[in-house]
Amino acid sequence: MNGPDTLLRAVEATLFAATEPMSVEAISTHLGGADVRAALAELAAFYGPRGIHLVERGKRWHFQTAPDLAHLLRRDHEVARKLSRAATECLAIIAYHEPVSRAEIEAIRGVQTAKGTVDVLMEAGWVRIAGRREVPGRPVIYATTPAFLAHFGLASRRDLPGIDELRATGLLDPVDVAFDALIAGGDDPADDLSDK
Amino acid sequence: MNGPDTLLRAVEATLFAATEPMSVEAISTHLGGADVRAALAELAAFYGPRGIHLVERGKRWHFQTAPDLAHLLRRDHEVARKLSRAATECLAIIAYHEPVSRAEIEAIRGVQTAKGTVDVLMEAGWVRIAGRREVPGRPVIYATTPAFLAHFGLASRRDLPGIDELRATGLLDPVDVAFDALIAGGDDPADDLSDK
Amino acid sequence: MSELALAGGAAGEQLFRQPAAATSSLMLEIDGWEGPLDLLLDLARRQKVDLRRISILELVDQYIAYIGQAEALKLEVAADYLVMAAWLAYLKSAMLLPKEEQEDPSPEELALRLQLRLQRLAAMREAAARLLARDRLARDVFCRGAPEGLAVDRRALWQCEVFDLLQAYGQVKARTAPVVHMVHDRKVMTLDSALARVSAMLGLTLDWVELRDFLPPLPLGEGDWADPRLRRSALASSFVAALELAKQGKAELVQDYTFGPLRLRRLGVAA
Repeated sequence: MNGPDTLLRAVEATLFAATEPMSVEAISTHLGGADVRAALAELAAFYGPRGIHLVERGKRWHFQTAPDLAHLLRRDHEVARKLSRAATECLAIIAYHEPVSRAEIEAIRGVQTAKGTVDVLMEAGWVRIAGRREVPGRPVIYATTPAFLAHFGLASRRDLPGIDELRATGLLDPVDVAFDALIAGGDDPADDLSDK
Repeated sequence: MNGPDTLLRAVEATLFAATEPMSVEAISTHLGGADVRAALAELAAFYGPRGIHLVERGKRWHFQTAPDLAHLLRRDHEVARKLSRAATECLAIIAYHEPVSRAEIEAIRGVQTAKGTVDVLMEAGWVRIAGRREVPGRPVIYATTPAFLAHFGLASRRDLPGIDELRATGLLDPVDVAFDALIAGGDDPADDLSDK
Repeated sequence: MSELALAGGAAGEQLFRQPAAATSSLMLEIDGWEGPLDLLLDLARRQKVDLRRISILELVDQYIAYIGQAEALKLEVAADYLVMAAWLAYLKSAMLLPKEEQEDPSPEELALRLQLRLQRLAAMREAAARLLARDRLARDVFCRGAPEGLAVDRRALWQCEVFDLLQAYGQVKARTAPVVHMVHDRKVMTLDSALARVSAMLGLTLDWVELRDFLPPLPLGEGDWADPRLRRSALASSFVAALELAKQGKAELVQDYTFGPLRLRRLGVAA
């Protein structure tokens, strides 16, 4: 077996040394404009069976340890601070509905959300302000960050657990929309629901 | 080829995630007392041709990027920049009069010279501190470097044309000075003022 | 219904086991629910059926019973919970009415909306749980412990050619060279000497003499007087001397036409 070529080694070393996940563009820039896509794919495949994996999270690449070795590594690493239930729900609502305003989060949770709850998520680097909704009051809307995807091991939001199913069953639609859809369906709502 | 075995993968992941180089004993303890020597040797050999190396330093093991790729970690991004007029004058004065203090440079230039101007010349590697003048205040004196001679293709400072030669080429002609000042178009305000 | 009501009751009994500390523990428990919808969802889950098939009537009974118990202990129950209890009581009564007497929006619609809300909250709660169960960075998978880091040093590559250097030095020298205005020592005929010469010559003759004739004749003007610049100076000085003599009344001047020859003679001869 020949050794890996120079570009492959360079991409490997660059990502290995990087303190943050890197986009394809950033890697390429760092390596003088080389096309690194093929090298990334080759490296990801190469490391597939190893103790270290090369993964893509939100269009950014980084090395991380293989998930199945978690039990060996966890002990000497500080366990991430436990999120409150409110924060967890908030995070899930933002991730599955983004971009979403605080009022929309509250409509789903049926309870006021303390300002600190979203702040905790922003502080963790998982949630960012994604602008304002162009409706009266111009509320701030929130979305997730690449760091969120990286933390939860998601290549993109499409990988959110069960998101396709939730979308298909209309569970990501607001109650009004879902209600109107049911009524428009003309069937007995209960039947319609129970078909699932 | 089968994938690497679990112990190998575990050692690989452990060293990857470690914040410090680890001794054989520490790795072994971490992995429930397994004998990791063979795994370390195998990993070191495996990574030999790659962009990452597993190395032993002072009986402790750690991953590092391949030494031949070290230039990738710290890249010099060189931006070509034209030396300012003030700096060029400064450099010329140092070359013709070395060693000179900043006060002497100012006296010759007839203009105040910012500290940064000399710093730029030192950064460029053309000027060095050549000691201190043994006068009150003991000012730092500056001289040119071998890199200066090399850059300007001079065998020695004696190759610099003398005043008479400069006059012969018209470089001392005040008309030229006035014209150049016009062309320079306020490149260096201090210089422009001094031309008045 | 009874079984489900018991389930709710059991939870209540657990809570109220220690009456002394009841105040704080109940509030704590109410706080434990993230609002009335959360409590409703919890009660609905105890029906142990699909959320789409839950009995809203049973749910309403359980909720009202739960809040009733809390109130029975004379504890403050958060307003949100009481508002929800009142709304559910209204919903229940409306649902028990014959269909034709129902108001708009119909209780079925309200019940369906409540059901849809519970489904959405449940879906998000489940999604959150699945999210948190993933292999999380820094908990299950780890980045490199001690990355070398990538750094880009921006270094200026200064450009300067020999010509720039020499030109700069030339400019410094030219700029700072002392500026001296040299006034050449020029031969002139002073006004005093012109005055003396013209006065002396006027004394020799009574005739009109042209101004130019007062100048030293060229043959005599060997050397310095051959200098045309000195001659012009002498002419100018002689003219001023003539004016001065005329002013003093010692001479008179005539010029027959513009730019014509200027003639001069001693005054007092005619007189």
